[in-house]
Amino acid sequence: MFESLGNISNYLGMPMGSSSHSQSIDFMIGWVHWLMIVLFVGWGIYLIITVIKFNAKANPKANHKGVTSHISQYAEIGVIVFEAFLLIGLSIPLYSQLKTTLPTDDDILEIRVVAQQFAWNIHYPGADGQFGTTDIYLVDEESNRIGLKRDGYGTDDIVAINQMHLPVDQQVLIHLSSKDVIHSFSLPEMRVKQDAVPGMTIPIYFTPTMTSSEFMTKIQGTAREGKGYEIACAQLCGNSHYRMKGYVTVETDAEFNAWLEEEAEYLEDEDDDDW
Amino acid sequence: MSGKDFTEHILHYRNIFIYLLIGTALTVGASYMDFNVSNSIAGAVFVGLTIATVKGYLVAANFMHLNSEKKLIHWILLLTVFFLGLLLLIPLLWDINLISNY
Amino acid sequence: MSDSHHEESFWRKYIFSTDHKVIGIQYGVTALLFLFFGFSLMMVMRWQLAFPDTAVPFVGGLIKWLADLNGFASDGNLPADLYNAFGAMHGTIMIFLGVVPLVVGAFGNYLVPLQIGAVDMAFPKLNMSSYWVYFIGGVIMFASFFLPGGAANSGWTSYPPLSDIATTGQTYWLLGMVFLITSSLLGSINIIVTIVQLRAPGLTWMRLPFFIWSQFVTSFLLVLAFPPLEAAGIFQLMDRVFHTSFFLPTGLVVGGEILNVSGGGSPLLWQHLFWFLAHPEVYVLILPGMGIIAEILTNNTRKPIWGYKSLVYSSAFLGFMSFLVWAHHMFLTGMGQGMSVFFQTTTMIISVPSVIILSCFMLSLWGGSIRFNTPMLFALGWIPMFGIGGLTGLPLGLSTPDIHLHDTYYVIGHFHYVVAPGTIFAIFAGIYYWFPKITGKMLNETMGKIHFYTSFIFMNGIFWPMFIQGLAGVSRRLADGGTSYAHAQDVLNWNAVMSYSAWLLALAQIPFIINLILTLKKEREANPDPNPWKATTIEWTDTTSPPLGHGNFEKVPTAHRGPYEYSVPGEDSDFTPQSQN
Amino acid sequence: MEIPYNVELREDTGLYNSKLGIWLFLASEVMLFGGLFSAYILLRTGAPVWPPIGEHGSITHLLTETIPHATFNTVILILSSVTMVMAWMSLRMKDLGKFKLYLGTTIVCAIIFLVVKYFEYSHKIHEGFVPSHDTYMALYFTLTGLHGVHILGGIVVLAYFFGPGLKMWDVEPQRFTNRIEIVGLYWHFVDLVWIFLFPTLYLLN
Ligand code: HEA
Ligand code: HEA
Ligand code: CUA
Ligand SMILES: [Cu+2]
Repeated sequence: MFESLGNISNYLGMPMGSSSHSQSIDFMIGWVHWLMIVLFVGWGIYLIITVIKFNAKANPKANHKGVTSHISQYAEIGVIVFEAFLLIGLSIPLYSQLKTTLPTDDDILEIRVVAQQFAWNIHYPGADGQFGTTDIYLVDEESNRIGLKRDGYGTDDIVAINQMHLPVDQQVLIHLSSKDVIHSFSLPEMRVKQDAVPGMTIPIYFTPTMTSSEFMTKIQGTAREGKGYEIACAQLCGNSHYRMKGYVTVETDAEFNAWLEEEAEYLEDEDDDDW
Repeated sequence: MSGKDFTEHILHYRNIFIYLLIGTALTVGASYMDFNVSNSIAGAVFVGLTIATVKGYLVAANFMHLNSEKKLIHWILLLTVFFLGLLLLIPLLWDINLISNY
Repeated sequence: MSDSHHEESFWRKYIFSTDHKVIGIQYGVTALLFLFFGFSLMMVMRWQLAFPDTAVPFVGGLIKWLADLNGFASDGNLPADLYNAFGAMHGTIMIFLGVVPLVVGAFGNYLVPLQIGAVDMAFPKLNMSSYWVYFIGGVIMFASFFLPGGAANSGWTSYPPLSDIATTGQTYWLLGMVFLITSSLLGSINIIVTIVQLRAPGLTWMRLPFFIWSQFVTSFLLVLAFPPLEAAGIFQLMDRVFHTSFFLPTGLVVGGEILNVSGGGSPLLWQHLFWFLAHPEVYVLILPGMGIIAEILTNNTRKPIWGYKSLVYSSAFLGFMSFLVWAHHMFLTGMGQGMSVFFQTTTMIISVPSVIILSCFMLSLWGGSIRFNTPMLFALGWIPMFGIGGLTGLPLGLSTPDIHLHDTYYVIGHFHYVVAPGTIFAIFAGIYYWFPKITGKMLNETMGKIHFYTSFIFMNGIFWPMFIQGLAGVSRRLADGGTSYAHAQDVLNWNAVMSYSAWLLALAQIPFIINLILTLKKEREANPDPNPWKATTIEWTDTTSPPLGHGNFEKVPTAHRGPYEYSVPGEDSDFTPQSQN
Repeated sequence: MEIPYNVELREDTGLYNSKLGIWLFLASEVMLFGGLFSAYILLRTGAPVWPPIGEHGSITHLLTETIPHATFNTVILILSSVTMVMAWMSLRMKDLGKFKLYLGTTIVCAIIFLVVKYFEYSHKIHEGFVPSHDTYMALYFTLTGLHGVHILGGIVVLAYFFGPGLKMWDVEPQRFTNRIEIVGLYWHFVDLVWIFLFPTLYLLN
């Protein structure tokens, strides 16, 4: 029952959910909209009736006293109770689960994302599983956008521009930061959004549950056919804010590892001439 | 008001002046002292601000004759001070409460 | 009073007047022009949103000229640089140069002394200077459009670091804001002192019209919430002019170059100081609107407002709480559990007084004898429109749904429902209602009704689809309306619908403007009825229409009863003026 | 047409208009400086060392040197507050001569304050400690600068009442006394702000 009531979220037009928590956010949105619909429709009907019933022709003499019943007070108490439920029952626990209870598993994919005008730099730790250090004095917009030190842990790190690959059904922890101004990392289908504030590193974690290819088949026939997951920027960050986007590929473990290897090889080739 | 009242007032203001001077001396003195709060100046800040608050109170209550001011003014200032507290405190608490402090 | 009257020069009478009525009209005309200007910016933007990168019809040449001047490339289309500038200035102009000066500067100035039976505002000279300071602020804002690099383009919220490194327009924006803030401060102090000190004999607190209460609370919000933004503005000016780093953390790399500043600042500091103002500010926009609506509702239902005391207490509580919710605009800046619990709880609490106010308004209708004249239609239209706007604030106020909805068109939809069909409708209602007071002439009803019905339809045509786009996840402030993003494709077709509605809304204003012009030109009757609506409050019953010059009243009125004594059983007429013995 | 309660007190509030007005203005000033202090707290707690070390090192040594100046300025400002309140008292005792003496002293104190400030500023700037040097310097210049602007504004108003504004005494003595009370309140507030600025900026580092 509980779940099926929240289900009006299916009719609200959110993009197809594709992370393990997208359902719970949708239900939450559905529940709030229930409250809104009930209030609006209820009061709306009242308004229409009143306006018809009490127009000056039908009711030439106004009643000085007006309403004496307490129904409105009950309605107000109802609103308060329902809001308390939304707040304490849903929003607060869900927020802590989604934003502030960081995963502690070992088996977790950690990525760094560094936003900049107007691109998303995705930093994978490479085979050793450790991120190399960065230094702003090494930043070079052509060859090293995040200023990565290519020694120690950093030797095998993979940095991709606007290309994020994620294995399906595995929790990912993203350390989000920004090089210049505030951006906002948004994956609408995964119900993920987080501001990237310069000077801060903010964690985001979620589990994608639908591979890109599965998603592509599901959206066939809709207006966005052929366009898969993207990282959108949700915070005004300059003139090209509207086209600051990255591409997300959610794939099976095997595919993901193959991609990582490919990138690692590419890195070695590059090493020979660049470094 | 009679002449006597005036002399009283004037004496009163002179006393406040002296208290304020003492307060100033204390603040300056305190800033050279070490309050032994393990390697931090929290103690000095506390002492310094407490003295400042006392001095501020002396000025507001006497020179600005707040202690005999009308109720309405007191209410307005109370409201202001409440919001002031929010403005000073919440950004601080917020900074402690960031999820990036993991 | 009238005997001591002497001829004043044109300048003293109309330009540097100290008469609150003249100042109110000055505010009103200036603010309406700015409102119109802000709307025009938006109509051009809506072209770009519906038909990205195509030349704007009619004004394409003008856009090209402006773009050349600012140093952007344009073939008569609206380039992204200019789109952002227009967007930021639309927000700023609508709020700080349009609505606030209208509801506080114009309505507040004109009506507060009249409704409380005062001869003028408490500080007439201050009143005059507050208008002129506002005017200077407006000129600075307007001038910034013609600078190289264009007007401010970091959104009306001007978040640093973006705004710190933006073009000169931002400096003008900040200077302009300092003037506008100062003006609001002077104006609101004046209003509070007037209400507290100059109430007519017998006009006790609980006999004040609700409009006065709304102005009173609003003015407190302005006095206490604006200064932190002034502080923030000064910091940002320092950052921009003296290259300090209040809002710039260490180690920024902009466009591949390390930013040459000391660092150590905090971008979130700005957001705190900004929203500490800007949330109370939104109630500054709506509270006077509620006051206007209350006056019109009671008058046209011919019965007292329902729950006067709850209204008063709710609005005072609303004002108080509005200082405690600001960070609900910052849920996604990395706040932890503690703060998120605090701010979503306060946000839910603050929705309760709004619910009470709206309920009181709707219950007031029951048992009334409702007249459907133009002001009443706007007031009735206002109720469900504000309802939609307020209700859609709820999912935003809970931090979890806000993860999906933050910075999407859902937010744009939410606040436009409260400010456009909300506040703007209240303003229209107020203009139709008090126009006969100001000029002694009634506006034409037929044109007024056309204005209402068309505006009502097209307002919804613009703003309803925003919820659809917002739920689909379309970000705001996108210069191409989402064309670049995959997830927006499903809902892109709505862009054109909204844009057509916006232009039709512009057409819908024509009857209004014509109505204003024609009525102003019309010859005034020799002795116009000073109380055409048969109202009870002092401004209608104790003075002529238009009211006397300096002094307002022949003799100081005395209040003997509450403000809304309509249809009192046993009385001959269906209204008993407040000052009737 | 006269605005009521300009001079006489309104019965239910016990206030005259500008008394309420100035307190509302001061309330807004409290919030203005509140915003500034809030920034100070946030930036200071966020900084690893305070005052931060910049291009020219840390300001600490210079600060120690300026403490005597700042202390002197504090005393001057407190003195000016006392003379201000005495000026008002003199008016209430109908002693115009004393009023002029006290008000004059207040103005002189204020000018001395600004002169000392000037030397303090130029010394720091000379050594390279300009506002952009680090966040402490930025706060220092913004906070004291804004306070200085308040002093300057105060001087202008006080000078007005010392000169042309004095005319009012002959026609409306009570109103003039009220006006002096009002500027006095403002002046004490400026003093009060300094009482907090002094330890936060100069001493507690
Ligand atoms: C007049 C202006 C105004 C008003 C009154 C409100 C009222 C409210 N606002 Fe809104 N808000 C804005 C203007 C306003 N807002 C603006 C301008 C922004 C965006 C700023 C920006 O980012 O640029 C914003 C953004 C905004 C956000 C940030 C969203 C985000 O960026 O992610 C939030 C979040 O909590 C919020 C919440 C609320 C709430 C809970 C209310 C509550 O007070 C509402 C309470 C009202 C009700 C609950 C309605 C009661 C209804 C009924 C009783 C039923 C009626 C039915 C019928 C009549 C049929 N608002
Ligand atoms: C009070 C505030 C206010 C008002 C009234 C409006 C009114 C309107 N707004 Fe605006 N808007 C904002 C405040 C406001 N807006 C803010 C703060 C933003 C965010 C900016 C940002 O992102 O930084 C925004 C952003 C915003 C956007 C999003 C832009 C983006 O994110 O890229 C859009 C998009 O369609 C929009 C549209 C409109 C429209 C169509 C109206 C229409 O409803 C306009 C209706 C207006 C009228 C009907 C006025 C008519 C007046 C007259 C006819 C006067 C007559 C004159 C004389 C007689 C002299 N607004
Ligand atoms: Cu990056 Cu918007
Ligand atoms: Cu808000």
